[in-house]
Amino acid sequence: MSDDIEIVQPSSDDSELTHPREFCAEMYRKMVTIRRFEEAVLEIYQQGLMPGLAHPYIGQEASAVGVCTALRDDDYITSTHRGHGHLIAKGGQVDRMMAEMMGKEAGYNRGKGGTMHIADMSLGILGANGIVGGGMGMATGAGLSAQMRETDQVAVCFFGDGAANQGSFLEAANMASIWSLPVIFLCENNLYGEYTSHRDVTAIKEHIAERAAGYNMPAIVVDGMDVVAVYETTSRMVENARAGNGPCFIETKTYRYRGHHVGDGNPEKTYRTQEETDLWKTRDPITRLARRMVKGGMATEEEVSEIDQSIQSAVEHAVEFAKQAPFPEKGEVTEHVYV
Amino acid sequence: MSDDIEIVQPSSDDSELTHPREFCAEMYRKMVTIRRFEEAVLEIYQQGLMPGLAHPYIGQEASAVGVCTALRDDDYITSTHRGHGHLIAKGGQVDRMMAEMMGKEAGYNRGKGGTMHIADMSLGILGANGIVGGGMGMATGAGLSAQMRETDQVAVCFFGDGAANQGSFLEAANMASIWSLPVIFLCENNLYGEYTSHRDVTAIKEHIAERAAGYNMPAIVVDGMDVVAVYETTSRMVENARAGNGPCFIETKTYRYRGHHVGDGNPEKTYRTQEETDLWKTRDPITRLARRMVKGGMATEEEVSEIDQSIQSAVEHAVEFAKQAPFPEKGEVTEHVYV
Amino acid sequence: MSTSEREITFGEAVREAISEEMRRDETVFFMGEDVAVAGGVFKVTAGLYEEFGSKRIRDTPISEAGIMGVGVGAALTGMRPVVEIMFGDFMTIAMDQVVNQAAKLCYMTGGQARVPLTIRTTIGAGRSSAAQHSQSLHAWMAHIPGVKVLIPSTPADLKGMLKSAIRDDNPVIIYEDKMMYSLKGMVPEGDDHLVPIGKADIKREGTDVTIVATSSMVQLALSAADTLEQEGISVEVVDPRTLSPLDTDTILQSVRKTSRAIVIDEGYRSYGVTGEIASLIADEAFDYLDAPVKRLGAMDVPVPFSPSLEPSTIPNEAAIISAVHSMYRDVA
Amino acid sequence: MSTSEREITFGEAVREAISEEMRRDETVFFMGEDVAVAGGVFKVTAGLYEEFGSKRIRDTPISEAGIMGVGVGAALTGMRPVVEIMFGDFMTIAMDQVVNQAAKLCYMTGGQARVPLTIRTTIGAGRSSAAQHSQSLHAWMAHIPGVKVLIPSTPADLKGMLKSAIRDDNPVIIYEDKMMYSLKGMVPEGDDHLVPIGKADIKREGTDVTIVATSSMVQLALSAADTLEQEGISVEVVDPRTLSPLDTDTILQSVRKTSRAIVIDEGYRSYGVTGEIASLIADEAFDYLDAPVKRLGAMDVPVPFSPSLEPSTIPNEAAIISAVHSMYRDVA
Ligand SMILES: Cc1ncc(C[n+]2csc(CCOP(=O)(O)OP(=O)(O)O)c2C)c(N)n1
Ligand SMILES: Cc1ncc(C[n+]2csc(CCOP(=O)(O)OP(=O)(O)O)c2C)c(N)n1
Ligand SMILES: [Mg+2]
Ligand SMILES: [Mg+2]
Repeated sequence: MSDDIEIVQPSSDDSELTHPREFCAEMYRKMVTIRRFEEAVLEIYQQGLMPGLAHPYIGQEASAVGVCTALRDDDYITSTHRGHGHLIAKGGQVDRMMAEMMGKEAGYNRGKGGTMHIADMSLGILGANGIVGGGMGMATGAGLSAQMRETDQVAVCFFGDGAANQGSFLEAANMASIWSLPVIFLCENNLYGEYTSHRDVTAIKEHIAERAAGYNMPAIVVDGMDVVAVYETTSRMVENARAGNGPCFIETKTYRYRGHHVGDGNPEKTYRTQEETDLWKTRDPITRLARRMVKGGMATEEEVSEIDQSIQSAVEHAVEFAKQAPFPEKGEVTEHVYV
Repeated sequence: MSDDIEIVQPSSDDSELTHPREFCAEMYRKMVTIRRFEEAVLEIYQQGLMPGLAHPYIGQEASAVGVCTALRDDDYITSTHRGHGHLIAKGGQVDRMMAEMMGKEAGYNRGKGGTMHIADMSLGILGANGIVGGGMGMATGAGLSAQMRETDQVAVCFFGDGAANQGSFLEAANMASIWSLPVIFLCENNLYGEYTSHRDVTAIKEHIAERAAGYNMPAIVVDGMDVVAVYETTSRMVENARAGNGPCFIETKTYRYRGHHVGDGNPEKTYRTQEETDLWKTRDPITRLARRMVKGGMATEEEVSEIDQSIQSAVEHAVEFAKQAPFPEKGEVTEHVYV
Repeated sequence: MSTSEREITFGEAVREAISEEMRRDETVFFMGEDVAVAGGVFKVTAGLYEEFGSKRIRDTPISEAGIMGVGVGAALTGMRPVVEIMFGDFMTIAMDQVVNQAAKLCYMTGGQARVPLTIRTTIGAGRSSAAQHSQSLHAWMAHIPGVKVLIPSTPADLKGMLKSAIRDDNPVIIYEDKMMYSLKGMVPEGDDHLVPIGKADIKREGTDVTIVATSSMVQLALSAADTLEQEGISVEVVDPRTLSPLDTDTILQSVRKTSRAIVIDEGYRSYGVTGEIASLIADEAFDYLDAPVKRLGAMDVPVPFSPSLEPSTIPNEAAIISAVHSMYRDVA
Repeated sequence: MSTSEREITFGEAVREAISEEMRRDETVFFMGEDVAVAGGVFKVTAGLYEEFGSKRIRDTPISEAGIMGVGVGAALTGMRPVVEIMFGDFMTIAMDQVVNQAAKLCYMTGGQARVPLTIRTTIGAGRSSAAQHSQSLHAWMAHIPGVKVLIPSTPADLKGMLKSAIRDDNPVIIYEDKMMYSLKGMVPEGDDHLVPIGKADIKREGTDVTIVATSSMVQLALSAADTLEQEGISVEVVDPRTLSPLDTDTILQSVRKTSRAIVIDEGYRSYGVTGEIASLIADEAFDYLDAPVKRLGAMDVPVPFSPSLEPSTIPNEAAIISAVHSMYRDVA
């Protein structure tokens, strides 16, 4: 089966960055923003400032950023319950996101959606989604819409290894393929769906990407901890889709450092091992990109930590903004049921 | 993709039948029974004796008979809206089937189910099904049940090319594979789902069987107009499943000579061509088996036509039986909602 | 608005509504299983493919959940999809996309998302199609905030409401009784015939009893009314037309006038449409009622195949008449 | 029957019921997403995996429709599966297998097929889980003949009813309010504690007003009753416990005694549980009623995330008390 899959060779951490300095810096900034944002989310959860639960994306930053850097503002994404990374990578503002997480009116969704439903229609972010596999058809529909309106927009459908077992994938992949729609099925394989290893519940030989072949579309596996590789792979497939050549499947191999949600404190005590987590952390996408930028003379250590600083304070500001922001008025509860 | 698929080489019509005479005769009888039964169904429909619609299996007989001949009485099948062939092949009695089609109390389901819901639990016939793709999970559950009860029963899930586009296939195939269940996914590719060519709505390179590879299970394509080939292929996979080696996918290439349902009178005027139908009829499974039996000296032309005669009269008797049978009592309408 | 009328069938009303709206707005398109070349299994969309081609009249795979999702995605991004789910029974497969996505997106996004999606599907027993092809499951959707639920009873209402649905910026589901596709009725000429969503219609005026009836039950109620008139009982027939949002005023006004009410719907009797409307009346017209509000719905059994059983599971004229009679006995 | 009692939580009642039935009958098994090693996302099945192993306590892929289908198939062929659907909102994905298959198979096959399938799922808002993780959609299932619908409100009822469900030869769905998992209550000792399906329970006796309440609303009703008692209003709280088949006698008897009724359920108010029960009362206890039957349900909006909005969408004690007061005003 694996014959039909393209396995992107991992780029060596010593290899030179061939993209412009500012371009790399921007990817770096986005990844760090995600990391800091998620750390802040964990903090406000601990402090009891965030109602409900949220699913941290820490560790997977290269996947969202590599993919979304290959997209235009008017391209679409559908996201998941673990959506903060996708949203920030696609241009989402951390202050409005943070306000949403706290249920405030200044939030993207006026506090009515919370972490699992953040959307920004103006940025093509069709929404995070609380239903695993719920975005498959929607992304395909966005692709159909682009094709019918004769734009060259592309739709990326983010989903996890767990979601690959929802029937909605088959149906969406099939339609995207027969109609040659500009849809990229972007499977973030972080090895677990909640507390269950994907190996125990996913019938594959080696890669989830093997399933794409059954829908006559190209399938690629790429190191999801390498933002440059993810960007280059996605770029290539986005071009392909824009040119009218139809959908594809990309599997990013990645890992979430934290638990399934903010309340899943110590996965290493239950469903996974400390060795595994430690190993994946050695491939940290942020550290790797920083190292390559410094090595390649694109930035000094100081410049990198300046970026880190400025993002840290932007996120702090977002938290402050969200804390200060008012809750929606009680009367709003009956608004927006209909347009 | 097709590398992963086993394409069973068609047996030549001149090759000798290696199975015992009575065995071949029984397959022949079953196929002819299906054909005559379906012709009778068309007739009673014309005569206004059958309420509703039914989906004739004529042309596809080798698929049902080849498969079910490889099964034991205690094995399970889930069937479809086009289920008469499967039921007869698995041992269903034509008189009780016919009575059911007319809504009579002597029917398999006491007249409460009709053509699309005929079942015989004592023969492992878990039911025809009006929901396309509705039997996928059920067959998988029957396989799980067999495994848990530690019997060596096998479950065959019949479905069409159209049903292969329902997400339920993905979910069932995945579960059957991870749990190594004794389930055979038997896709009868008769080229059309209702009035739509499978080519227009099914993203595959060449075979629907390509989809099986994504679930790490063997996939085989076999001539569905050749009952011997279907039997041998299924037998092999049934052995495999009984031995605990898990599920497989078999695609039988077949054709329905008639319209989608009894009221779809002339498909050749609308969604398919006369040439195509004519071509497939040259591969008629009944004629082919008869020819091979006669050629191989297993039966004389006379013996064959004696079989035909006896079946003809059995079916006539079934129609008569059904006509005479009483309708269920009005009071029965509220029975069987619960056990 | 044109005033002259033409007679068309319920099925033709579907075709006219879709084709007029497609001519008017190029973002409208129609998809479903076998809807294009074949014109749909009930043939009501025959001819659309010839006029609009395979891009805008789109045959889909058999993937109810998937095509509903595609509809939601297309609606979110500038199109106005009309999605057909052949039998209402198959809505069971597509519920997540309608209920958890389409119906909630506007609200969950604080008003950002628009989902101008129209869903057409069928209800109605009576064809010996058995339990999986005969259900009338519209009560489920009426239970869900965020989706408008239409249930027209005449060609004119169907045409005008389907056109309104397509123009609406919200998800709208319209239930067509498959037994009525050949029902004929007068429809105003011209392509500007719209029937507002959320407005009930008094299908017959009367003074003694109000029958609130939906879809094909309206026809039954009208003929029961004819019969009862001969006995001297004057029946008012109110057709809500829209279940959600429900025009409670028109219903209550009628009952306050007549003091008696029966609610009839072809969905299962329990936990369905009749319970909602009957309890509304019993509450808000409490002081006006001379008799308890009666309810008629489908018998709470899976729809049986046999023609000796099926008819008894659906409300009929005799049942309506005897329900009316009982209201007089009850208080006598 | 043992008479001594122990205090356990609602969540522990689930675990005890499943483990006792699994010990008793080896054809019982339990499956769902993350139910085994992880013990379920609400941790209520923790420990089952350790006792029964991975064959009988089975982690499934994220495939709600598929696992429901597997449940139906296993039930048809000699097993007694208990299937967990983590959030009731995800039932939207599995509706076909429950509604078109499980609920209808016995009937459609003329009594041949048995589907001893138990489905456990959750309802209840109040955790800031937003619109896709907070719905109480049990009215949908109560609308469908062929499936029994349980909605217990105490640990003892949950345990006894879940055990009855597992032993029942029909498909049964049991709705657990996720907000109640840590609620404590006394449960009879021993593994023979069964609560019959189809039998309502009077949770508090009273003479002036009947409150029919389900699931977590029972707790609210009981505390409203305490408050009202101080005003001199004696409230009877009737818990139907089973929605389908509904114990109409117990409900009607109570209302005939008190002459006033309020129905409370956490499902959406429109076209749901309260409409059914209120219209039943308004019809069959018509001559006994001193005031219209009032209904309280979830506000007809998708459940909002913000803690400033969500609580107002669910019935609360104040709303119950003011509904009771209004019944006295109405007739005054
Ligand atoms: C339809 C549905 N089923 C189950 C869940 C509960 N759930 C939330 S996240 C999750 C695991 C998803 O795994 P995966 O797709 O791999 O994404 P990841 O969490 O790893 O990012 C599950 C089962 C859900 N939200 N929706
Ligand atoms: C869920 C569902 N969707 C649609 C239908 C309507 N329908 C009945 S048969 C059929 C075509 C099925 O095609 P296929 O699976 O190839 O089987 P075939 O009829 O060719 O035997 C369709 C769409 C249905 N019965 N169930
Ligand atoms: Mg994962
Ligand atoms: Mg076919």
